[in-house]
Order: sequence, then structure tokens, then C-alpha cells
Amino acid sequence: MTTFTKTDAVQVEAAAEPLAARWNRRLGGGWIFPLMILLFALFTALRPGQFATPFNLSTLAVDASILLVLSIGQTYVIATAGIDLSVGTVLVLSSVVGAKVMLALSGTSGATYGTTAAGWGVIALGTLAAVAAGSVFGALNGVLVACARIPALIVTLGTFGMALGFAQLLSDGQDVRAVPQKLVAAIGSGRLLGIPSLVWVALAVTVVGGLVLHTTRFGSRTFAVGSNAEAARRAGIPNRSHLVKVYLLSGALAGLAGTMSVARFATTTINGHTTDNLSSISAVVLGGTSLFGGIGSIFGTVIGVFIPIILLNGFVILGIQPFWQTVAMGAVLIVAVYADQLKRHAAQRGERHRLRSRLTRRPPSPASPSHHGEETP
Amino acid sequence: MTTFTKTDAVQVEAAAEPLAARWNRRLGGGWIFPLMILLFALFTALRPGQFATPFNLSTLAVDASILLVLSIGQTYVIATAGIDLSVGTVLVLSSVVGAKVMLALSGTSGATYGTTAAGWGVIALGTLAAVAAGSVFGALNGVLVACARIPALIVTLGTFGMALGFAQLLSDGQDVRAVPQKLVAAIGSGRLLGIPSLVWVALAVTVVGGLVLHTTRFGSRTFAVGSNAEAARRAGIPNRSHLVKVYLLSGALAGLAGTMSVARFATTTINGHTTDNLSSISAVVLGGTSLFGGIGSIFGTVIGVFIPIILLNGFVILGIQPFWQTVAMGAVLIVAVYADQLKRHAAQRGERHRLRSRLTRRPPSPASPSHHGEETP
Amino acid sequence: MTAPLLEARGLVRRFGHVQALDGADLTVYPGEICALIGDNGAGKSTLVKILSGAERPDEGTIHLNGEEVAFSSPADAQRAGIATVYQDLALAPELAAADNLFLGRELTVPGPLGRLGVLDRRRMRRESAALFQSLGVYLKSPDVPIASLSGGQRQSVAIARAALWSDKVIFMDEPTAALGVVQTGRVLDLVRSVRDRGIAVVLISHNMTQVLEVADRVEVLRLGRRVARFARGEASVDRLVTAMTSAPSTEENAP
Amino acid sequence: MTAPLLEARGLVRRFGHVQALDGADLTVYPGEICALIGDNGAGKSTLVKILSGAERPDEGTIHLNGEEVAFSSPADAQRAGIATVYQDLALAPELAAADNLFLGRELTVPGPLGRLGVLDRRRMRRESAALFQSLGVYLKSPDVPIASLSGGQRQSVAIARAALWSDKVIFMDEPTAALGVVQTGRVLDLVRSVRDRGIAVVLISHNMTQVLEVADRVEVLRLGRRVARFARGEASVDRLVTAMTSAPSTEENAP
Amino acid sequence: STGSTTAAAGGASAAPSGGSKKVALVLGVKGSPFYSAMACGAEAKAKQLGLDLTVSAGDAFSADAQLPVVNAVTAAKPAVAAVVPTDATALVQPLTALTAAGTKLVTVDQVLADPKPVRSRIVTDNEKGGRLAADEMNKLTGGKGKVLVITQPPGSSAQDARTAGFAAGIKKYPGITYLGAQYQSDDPQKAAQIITSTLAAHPDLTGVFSTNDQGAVGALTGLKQAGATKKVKLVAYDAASAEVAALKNGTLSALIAQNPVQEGEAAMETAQKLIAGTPVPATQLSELVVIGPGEKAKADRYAYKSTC
Ligand SMILES: Nc1ncnc2c1ncn2[C@@H]1O[C@H](COP(=O)(O)OP(=O)(O)OP(=O)(O)O)[C@@H](O)[C@H]1O
Ligand SMILES: Nc1ncnc2c1ncn2[C@@H]1O[C@H](COP(=O)(O)OP(=O)(O)OP(=O)(O)O)[C@@H](O)[C@H]1O
Ligand SMILES: [Mg+2]
Ligand SMILES: [Mg+2]
Repeated sequence: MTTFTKTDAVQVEAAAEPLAARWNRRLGGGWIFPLMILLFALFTALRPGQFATPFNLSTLAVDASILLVLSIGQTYVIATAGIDLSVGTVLVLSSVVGAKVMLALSGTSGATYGTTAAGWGVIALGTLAAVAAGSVFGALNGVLVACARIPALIVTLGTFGMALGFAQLLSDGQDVRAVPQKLVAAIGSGRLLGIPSLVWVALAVTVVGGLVLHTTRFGSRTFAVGSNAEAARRAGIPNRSHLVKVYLLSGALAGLAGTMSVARFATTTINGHTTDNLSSISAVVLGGTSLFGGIGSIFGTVIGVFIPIILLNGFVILGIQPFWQTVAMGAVLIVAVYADQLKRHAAQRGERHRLRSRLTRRPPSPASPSHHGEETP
Repeated sequence: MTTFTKTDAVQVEAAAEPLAARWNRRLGGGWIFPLMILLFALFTALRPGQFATPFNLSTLAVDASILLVLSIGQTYVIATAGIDLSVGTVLVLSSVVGAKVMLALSGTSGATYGTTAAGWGVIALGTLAAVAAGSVFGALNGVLVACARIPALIVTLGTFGMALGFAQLLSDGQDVRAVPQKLVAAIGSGRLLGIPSLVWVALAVTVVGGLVLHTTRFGSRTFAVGSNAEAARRAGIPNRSHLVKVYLLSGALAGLAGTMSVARFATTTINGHTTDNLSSISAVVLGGTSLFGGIGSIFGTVIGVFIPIILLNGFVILGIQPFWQTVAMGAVLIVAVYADQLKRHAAQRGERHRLRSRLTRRPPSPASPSHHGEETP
Repeated sequence: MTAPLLEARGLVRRFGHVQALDGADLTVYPGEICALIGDNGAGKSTLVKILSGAERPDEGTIHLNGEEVAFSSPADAQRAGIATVYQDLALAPELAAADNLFLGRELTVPGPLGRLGVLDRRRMRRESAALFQSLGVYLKSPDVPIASLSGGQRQSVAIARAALWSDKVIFMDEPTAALGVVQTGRVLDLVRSVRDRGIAVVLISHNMTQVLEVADRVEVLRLGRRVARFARGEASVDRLVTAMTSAPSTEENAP
Repeated sequence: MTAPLLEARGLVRRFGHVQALDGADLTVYPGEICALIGDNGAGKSTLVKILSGAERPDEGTIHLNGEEVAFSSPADAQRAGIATVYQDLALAPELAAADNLFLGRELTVPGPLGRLGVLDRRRMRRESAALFQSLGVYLKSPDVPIASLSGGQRQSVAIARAALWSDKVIFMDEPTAALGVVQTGRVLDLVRSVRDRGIAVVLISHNMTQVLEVADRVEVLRLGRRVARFARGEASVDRLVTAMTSAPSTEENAP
Repeated sequence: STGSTTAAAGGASAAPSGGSKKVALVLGVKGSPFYSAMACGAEAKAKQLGLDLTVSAGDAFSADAQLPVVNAVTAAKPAVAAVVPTDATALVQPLTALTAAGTKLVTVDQVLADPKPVRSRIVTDNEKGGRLAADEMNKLTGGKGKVLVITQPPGSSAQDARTAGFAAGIKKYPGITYLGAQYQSDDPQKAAQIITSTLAAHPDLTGVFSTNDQGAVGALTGLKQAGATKKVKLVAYDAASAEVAALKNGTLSALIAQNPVQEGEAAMETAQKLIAGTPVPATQLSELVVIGPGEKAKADRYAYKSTC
């Protein structure tokens, strides 16, 4: 039996290549970013005076802001190998709760054009209420997924319906139309340093969300739980409570998005947002986060949110028939994920292969032998 | 080293218990069937003269028929560990294609009152066209999932949009003007031996679907591919082409459901069916088919389709506020799956545990040692 | 010695920039137990996968009974009488033992229904029970899902599966890695009883004691190349370890 | 001999109607390598999981350094100085080696940011590189995901992880099952170097040669019960196999 | 409140699109017969007037789906935009932004809470439609029995107004019991299910009012399935092809029809005038007609068409 020499061991401090790979992963990797640049360049070339104008760019950012906030939460959830179909209706419920609270607190209207004269205190309380409502639903999702161990798809499909039902019950099906004027003016359509307030909010959520996911213990545990829940548990990570927190985060962000939506539309939108769940999931997946957990990128999600919005905007500006837009959107989703897969595949064929077969659930033997030659001396 | 005696080996012909277990699995197992019975009994007790009437029962069956046909296809797809979000819009597209073909073939109308005098030949051709259109989309899904290896959720989310877009393009957003009178009268609202024709069609699809899934090579390979795709490939099963066939089946059934829908509503319904995908998925999962593949039951799916339909019917009869229906539906989905899980868990704690941990993707070691005492001599 | 049953020559297989096989050879004679050994990553599993049609070589030839063959799928290799027990067990955990045994070659009822693909479950169950009995495998029932069997039982099902479908060569990639002493003994007995039916067995193992105990001949792979061959009696643990770990050389001991 | 470091008495664990442990005992002394052997399904892994807090016993007591303890989670056991290398490797495949090493006990930057949970990746990387070096583990970089490492490397990471977090006992459940001769040698050297640091190691293995080579003491489990104990020198392959497979009896050889 | 009156002077706001003939039409939702007919009318008229028309729409009839479309239209800077605002409140701000960028705004079919940015509005009175339906229902049922409303889940102002109008109108007839509204979220299957279930509970149901075409198709199917087409009178909004057909064969009793083609045409005529600087009326009422039993020619005239 050979003895091994300790001089084998080499201390390698942050080899350049894997760090690049890690960043590539953080940026969502793949073709998505170039694709966005390409779309951008294309539309700019076709309609320079209309597409790449300051107005349109800031419009694009505002259009993205609410979905972006939802998608940040969704990224966390999908990174744990979960899924949250309830975000859109939780948004609606939260917006109703928030708007009702603000209306109740601001006394007997003073409502012109459906706005009230409520001050920032009331707005803060209403926002809190909305976030709390979202959090309650998020926590419910989390508990059912983590403790009752029901598949996330089923849990959130169920709460999808429940949240909508409660929203309709609460509001009696009537949109709350009188919302604080200050909220609408300052947040909904206001600007700060020339940038729309809603974009600031989304930016703040994104930056914090990105930092937390990629640089903190919470983020690293999120990936760990998604990568191998049992390993995380055995490492002493409180698995279930972490999952509950992640779903709660998604719910809370949906609640925040609810208030953003009220600010933007100056009303609740009970019959809207029904496809926000699928939009946010496709944004997250477009952005390179793995549906199987363990891998994810907030930056990728940002791009994933923008691609369909840019597409829609460009198509309308070009005057392409609306029906074709529906077709194109579906095709782009598939093509983008496919191209992304191809690129990653080419980059690290071996790893990818192994990963994929693990994902397609051939029972792999993890303690099983080297499929990489690195250890062969 | 101990030698083992060949007398250990006992030939066991179909031990009673596992056969029962197998049947239990085929029947979808769990609490779903009792739950349906319970709901039935409850509504009957509360409104005997209204709920359990022949009229209402046949009504329930007709209401279930189209979704049932979709869900049969969905059961196959989910049994392969896939998912098909596109069924509803493929139904719409197929119905438009079918109705257009029938209209074109029946010459310049003869159309009185939104129906044409087209004969059975034309109807057969139109049905064929609808099934063909569905099959094309199904095959597209299958190829993208099996060959391009894009996650099924993404593929079918993409084709969901594409099918709807094509349907709108084809129809110009207008429901097709006239459909054959014979189709509407004989299939849509006709009866055969006192049972509505649509129910016959759904019954035929269900019986054939059940037999194929549970007694034929095709069915057993469907489970094998869902259980362990690599094992299936290595066993010489043409994995990819099998997956393509399964998605194609789902698409073709959506096509058939398209014609059923035309027959039932006497028109295409371009704006309907957007939530059929989620309805059929929840029916299949309620019925005990595992989202992780390898396990499934057509009988369970039938029950899974009926539960929400019975619920809605009972709620309307009881006069419960519509908003509560939405809430209750979501809650029932969660509770039913949870109860089901509990029961299975109690029944075979060990197996369940291991399975679940495999599903939550702790890398298991399949060649790894006995977790069952059976072999200990 | 008789003419080789299976002969692989100069097989090359690359994965990206990893050279898994670098001109590997393998010779298998009829009715023998041939041990294939080598360090982790030596390329044993890759070689086996190529010879059983699950992967394709970039270069090299395979001769079966003196004729050149090329397998484009596992089904091809199976048709040629080659079966494999893979290192990452290739069974469907949710299916029953009997279903796994006949996976890909399901028995159908006679007559027109059979042509429609209706399974003859009775016959499959009967035949699998008989097979398990003849191989000395004990299963409570062939109807419970594989997932509820023990590791040793699963291994037995995989071996029985291979024995059922092969009449020439069975490859077994570390079949005893996780088994206890008793179960290992059973599997090795199974291996011998398969060999005694006249089928050649290629056994991969990291347990040198086991290799010496059971193998008629040993082939050693190192860095994707055959570096040594030993006949029964020529080998000792030390010689095997040296062959696996020393610098690659031309083949040392042609038998 | 000195007083036991860890002593389990009368542990019982049932899964449904399977009795995994049926009054199992285990004694571990400080600074020794104790082999725990037994057939498949004897209950070794269950015992280890209970002693490392991953499962809870239905009955029985655990004493650590003479004091009774009860672990309600793996974190509890880790705090008490117990770490485990599980049979079904408990690593997160998508995370890097360094992240896996510190999983559950991540290092944070000093100051208020640290209290917010901001990771000190530099330090984790530095410390893990140092640890790998001191244990003689070679990794190209601590930054690549575990999924791209070889089996031996993954096993090394798991062992390094255990060594990092334990100062009393490390359980290793079949750490060499799939490893080649060279890698097995390395792992056994790792085991010895951990022991030499004064940490007790409980090694589970089905390879009797290996057990005899490395263990200071052997405990034998059968049908969920300790049936025999051997001191170094007392044991032979035959005696071990007999103990594992013969009918359960009262303990034979108290050391 | 009335909107801004004639608009010739409005051209003063720095219009970059002085001589441009670009006109945008933003519909309420893609793929609905009503809006397809409106687009059809607009396209034909635009061609005739020599306008450069682009049509767009969101995926769902809701403000959040429509807003990005409106914003893109704003970026495209057409001379005139005709918009179907999916929400009276939510679209005030973006449509104000649209006019601020120099585009002149015409609202079609639905109204905006704040009339300031609107040069002209082409409206239908949905509440009145609901009341008309109630009157028609009274006539058809002879003033007695139970009636049900099938509508979309609340949130769409047009549907809500139709329901409210009907509820208010039906109060006038003491012989009629109003069972309230049930929701079908644009899903004919669910509508059919609701009808059959209601019939199980209330075999003495005499009337159903559907606030849109999808509900009507479903209700019709449900009634047919229950063999109750004779007994239960169905009144429905819109004149989609399926509804017209049903009216003609007698399974549907009456339709409250709008005239989307005319609305589209009017929108284009208004746009043409705005571009030319001719004055336009602040409010133009579009037609609302009741098509009674057997009025086949009238039904054909008003049927929503996608080719015109
Ligand atoms: N699918 C794959 N993708 C990338 N590389 C692979 C793949 N399969 C094998 N390899 C590479 O080929 C080499 C040989 O692998 P192989 O599995 O054949 O070794 P082995 O001899 O079976 O090792 P062990 O004893 O550990 O099972 C490994 O170094 C690995 O890097
Ligand atoms: N999670 C579980 N659910 C049900 N039964 C279990 C579970 N874990 C263990 N068992 C049962 O407990 C018994 C002991 O299992 P255990 O894994 O402890 O054996 P072992 O000695 O580690 O075997 P091996 O050498 O194969 O690893 C087995 O017979 C198995 O049936
Ligand atoms: Mg191998
Ligand atoms: Mg074990």
C-alpha cells in the first residue's frame, strides 16, 4: 500500500479561473446578458429616436420595478429548489390590505380623484400592513413546504387561490380607489435625482437581495439547503426554519410590491397580476438560477426580468402585431434557456453532464469514485 | 466467509400484500377517494333533493369530461417526472384549427344560426386536424424536453404562450363563426343510452389511458423513464423517443379536448382555458401521481378531476359566497395532498422516508446498503 | 488459451480536456472471471460503458468472437449478448423487481393483445421468481418497488437482470462496494455461478483480496491504458498495487 | 484502560415495524480508532446517526465523559465535540469545498457587518487551504463546486470537515467504500493523523483486512445489538466474521 | 365633469409629430372578439383616411398588463393615441405622461377618472346597459322568478358597472328574486358549471344575465346541458358570433350590443381631426342597442366581425 507524501498538498489561494467561474455564476452566466445587449442594440438601431431615449429607458425601468421585487424573492425560493406560484395573488391581497389600512387611518376621505390627504405616518403603517399580510402568506407557504413537506408547487398553487379569494373577500371585489396622494405622487410617479422612486425601491431591494444572497451566511445557507437539504440539516443548519424564512421573504417582498403597485396605479388591481407568478419564475430561470436549487444569481434575475419587458416595448414601438408578441415571448424563453444550456455545456462538459444526470435523477453514488482525473497523481 | 445456502431462496408467487399495495397505488392510494365520498355524502346530506339528483350527477360528469381528457395526458407527462403547462392553450389552438377546417370544408356556410350543415366526414376531418395540431405542439414539447434537455416547466411555459399566440393569429381574435350542427347536437349535447356523449368520449379516453398506463409496455416504460431515465436508457428503452411520444400524447389529447370543447360550447373559446394547465396538474397530483415521476394512477386522476368540480357544484348549491369558493379550493388542494402524505407515511414509514429524502435530493447511494431488515437472515 | 471472446483495442475517449481512455485494451476469454482493476479515475467505468454501448469511443475497435462490432446503444450490446451491472446502479427505484428485470424487454401476452404491448405480468413474475431462485436470491416478493429493497438485494436484482439478458459477457462495476461480508459472499457466489453457466464475467473491484480470491485473470488499467495482465497465481496484492500505481510502462506480464 | 469517552447504553430505535437498534451499546475510549462492524442492516448507521444527533433514540442513554447527554440536533452533538462523516455523503454538491467545510459554522467578518452575517470568504478560503494542507489533502482550488471533485477528494473534504469541528469523537461511516487502493491508503492515513491529534475515531467498514490493519479495538453489532468486542491482536478475520454472522449471544470477549 | 373641449388650440403643446400621421390604438386585451372588431373598424377607417395605424394590447384586461404597452406607445410618439383604459384610476398618470410627450389622447369604450389629458372620449354607458338588460329580463320573464348574473371576478370597471346597473334595475321589479352574481374569470367551462349547479339548487330559475360573451357561451352551454333553454331566459352583453348565432336560433333571448366597429371608426375619425387641427367633441356616445328575440337582421348588423 502506497503511503502518500504530505508534499502533495499545495495551498492554493484563490486560483484565478474558478473565481472567474464563480463570478460568471453570480452574473447568471450564459447567454442572457449578451442576449439583452443584442435586443437593446437591435431596437436602438431600428428606432433610434424612440427606443433608446431617456424617457423610454426610465419607462422600462419603472415597468420592471414591481416584477423585479417579486423576482428577487422568487430567486431565493428557487435557489432552495422550491417554487412560489402565489406571489402575484399575495401581491394583490397585500395591496388590498395596505390600501384598506391607509384608507381607514386617513379618516373620512378628503378624497379627490380618489386620493386622500394621508401623511407619511399612515403610508408607513399601510406599507407595514401590506408587508405583514404578505409575510403571513409567505410563512404559511414556508411552514407547509418545510414542516408538512408538501411539494412547493402544490402548496403555492393552493395559496395562490386562497390569497386571491381573501383579497376578494376583504375588498368585496371592489378595488380600493382612494389612496394617499403623497404615496402616489412621491413614490408612484415621483422622482429622486432624476430617477423614478419606484426604481429606487426596486434597486434597493435588488442590491440588498444580491448582497445577502451572495455574500452572507443567510445566502450561502439558502444555496446549501437547495443543493442538499439533508447535508444542510446535518451541518447544523436549521433547515426548516431557513426554508420558512425564505418563503416568508418572498411573501414579504410580494407585500412590498403590493404597496408599490398601489403607489403606481393609485388603486388596487384585484383582477391583475394573475400571471406574475409565471413571469417571475421565467425571469429567474432565464437569469440562470437552477430550478433544481443550489445555483442562482440575482444579477441574472435582473436581466431575466428585463428581457421580456424590452421585447414587449420594442415590439410595440416597431408596431408588430400583438399576437406575434405572444408567440415571440414564448419562443425567446425557450431559445434563451436552450442557448444558455449549450454554452454552459460547452464550457464544462463533464460537470454539466454529471449534474444533469443527477438532476434527471438517476440515483448517483455520491461517495462514488472520481469522475475527474485531478486526483490521479 | 460464509457461504449461503440456496434454500434461502423462496419462490414467492404474488404475495397478497404487495399486490394489494400495487392496487392501492393504481387507485391513487391515500385519502383522496374517501375524501370524494365524504364530500359527496356531505352535500347529499345537506341538500338531498338538489345534489344527488340524476340531473346533477350527469351534469357533474359532463363538466368533468374535457378537463379529464387533458388530465389523462397530464398524468402520463407527470409520471415521466415532467410537466405540461401548455395543455390549455394547445386545446384552444386545436379547437380553432379544427373549427376552421370544418368551416372551410363545409363550403360557403349553409350556416344558419352559427351552425353549418356539415356531415360526419367533415367533422372527422376537423377532429383529425385538431388532434394533429395538438400533436404538433406536443411533439415540439417532447423534442425540446427530451433532446434539447430544457426543463419541462420552461419548455411548456414557452409553448403555452406560443400556442395562444398562434390561436389568436389564426382566428384574428374572433371565435370561429359557425360549427357543424351535427357535432354540437350529437356530441356536444347529445346522449347515448342516457349518458351524455361527451362523457362517453372522456370515459373511453380514460379507460384506454388507464389500460395503456397500467397494463402495457408503453405504460411501464413511462414509469421507468420517470423513475430513472438513465436506467431506462441503459436498459435499451429509447428514452428520448419515449418522452416525445408521451408529450405528443398529451398534445393529441389536448387536440381531442379542443374538438370536445367546440362540440360542447358550439364555438371556439379563445379566451377560456388559461387555467386548465394548473387545474389538470392539481388534479393529477391530487390523484396520487408523484411530481417526481415513476408513480401514478389514472383512477386517482379521475378523482382528482372530480373533487374541485364537486366542490364548486356543492358550494353553488349551498349558496356559499363565491369568494369563499376560491379560498376553499386552494385549501382543499393543500389539505388533501397533506392528508394523503400522512397516510402513506404512516403506512410505509421507512420507504417513504427514504424516497422523500431522495426526492429532496440528498445524494443517496443507491448501491448502498440495506435499509431494510429483510435480508438479515 | 482459447481465442478471446471480446477484444477491445486502442480505445480512446475524451471528456472535454479529460482523457478518460488513452488507447485502452481489454481481452476477455470465454467462461472466465476477469478482474479489471485500477485506481480511481483510471477509466474502468468508461471502458465498461463503451463496451456495453452506453458511451461511444472516439477511437479504437471492438471485436466480439473475432468480428468487429460497433454498439450505438445499450440495446445493441445487449442483442450481442453483453450485459452490464453499472457502478451507479441502473434500476428504476419505483418499479418492482420483476419489472426491473424485464425493463426494455418486457414480455407481452400472446396474440393480438400482445402485439399491442399488453404485458404478461404473470409470466414475468413467474420467470423472475424462478430466476431469483436459480441464482439463490431471496426476495420477499417480486412485486415490491426496488426502493424498498436493501442494497444487497438491489445488487442481486441488477446481477440477475444481467444474467437474464446476457449469454456472452457480463460486466460488473464494483458490485460489492457497499455490501457487508455476508452479502459480498453471496454476490461472489452469484458471479461464480454465472461463470459456471459459461458466461464470461468482467469484475471491477478495489478490494484486492477479493480480486485474488475470485478472478481467473487480472487486467490492470492506469491512466486510461492497460499496463499489466496477470494470470491466476501470478498475482499478489503487492504486485497488483505496484502495477496500478507505478509509472505507466509497456505491458509487463503478458499471460 | 482509561475511562470511556463516549458510552451508549441500551439504545433502541424502531422504524415502523423494523427494529433497527434493539438495545445497542457502544463504548469509545479517548484517542483510539474503534472499528464498528456488522452486516448490512445491523444498525451501524442508525447508531452513528443517533450518536451524532441526526436521529433520536426511542430508548437508551448516552454518556459523554461520564455525563449523560441528549442531542436534539446535529448542532448539539457538534457543540459537544462530535462530528460525523456520513455514509451517504453529506455535502452540498453545488457549493465549493471551502463553503462545505464551514457549512453551518460560517466565518463572518469582524465588526457590525459580521453580526449581519457577512461572510469572511478570504479567511474561510485561507483556513480551509491550511487545513487541507495539514491533513495532506490536495485540491486544485477550494473554490470549485464539490460536484466536480473526485470521490476520493469529496471523501477528504468530508473528513476534513469532521476534523475541523470535532475535538472528541469522529464517526466515519464506510469512508473508503468506493475508493481505490491509493485513495483508501490516504484516507486511512487521515484517520490515523486525526487519532494522533487525540481525537477518537469510530470507523465503520465492511473490509475486514482494513479493520484489522487500522483499528485499536473492534465492536461488533448484529441485529441492532452489540454481540462482541475485540482488542487489537485478539481479532482475526475469521473471528470477526463469526461474530458478525453467528446467532446473537451475550457479549463474548469483553476487552 | 366634461373633458377639455375643442382641441385645435391644443396643438400648442410642443408636438414633435406635427405632420406625422402616426396613430396608435391600444386595446383592452388581446384576442377578444369585441376588441378585434374594434381594431378591424379602426384599421379600415385608418386606411381610408390615410393614417399610419399600429394596434397593440396587453395579455390580460388589467392595468398591470396594459401599462408597459401604454408606455411603449408613449415612447413611440405617435401623433394621436386611442386607448381603451383598463382602469379608470391606474392609467391616469401614464396617460398624462403620454400627452405630456406631445401625443393627443382619445379614450375609447372605457373612461378615465381624470378627464384632463383626454381630448375626446368615446364612451358607452355600461351601467345603462345593465339597466337595459334588467328591463329586458323583466319583459322576457313576465316579471317573476329568480335571476342570476354571471360576470367576471370584480375589478373590471365595465363588467362591474354592468352588474351594478342590472342589480339596480332589477330592484324595480318586485316579482323577481335576484340571486346575486357568480364569477367565471373568462372561463366558459366554469360559467357552464355555475349554471348547471344553480339549476340544481334553484330549479325555478327563470333568467340569467351574462355581462360578457365568454359567460354567455358558457351559460348557453349550461342551459343546453340542463335542457333549460326554453325555461330560462338568457340575456347577454356583446354580440360575438356565438351569441348572435344563439340569438338567431332562439336559445338566447336578448343581447345588449355595443358597436365596436363604430367605436374604432370614430376613434380614427377623431384622430384625423386632431391631426388636422379641427375641433372634436369632448364626448361621443357610442351606440348601445338591445337586440330582442327574433331580431335576426339587427343581430347580423351588430355582430362583432374581424373582417370589415
Ligand atoms: N461523463 C463524464 N464527463 C466528464 N468526465 C468524465 C466522465 N466520465 C468519466 N470522466 C473522466 O474520465 C476519467 C475516468 O473515469 P472512470 O469513471 O472511467 O474511472 P474509474 O476507473 O471507473 O474510477 P473509479 O474506480 O473511481 O470508478 C475520470 O478521470 C473522469 O474525469
Ligand atoms: N430511515 C429509515 N426508515 C426505515 N427503516 C430504516 C431507516 N434507517 C434504517 N432503517 C432500518 O434499520 C435497519 C438498520 O439500518 P442501518 O442503516 O443502521 O444498517 P447498517 O448497519 O448501517 O447497514 P449497512 O452496513 O448496510 O450500512 C435496517 O434494517 C433498516 O431497515
Ligand atoms: Mg468506476
Ligand atoms: Mg450503514
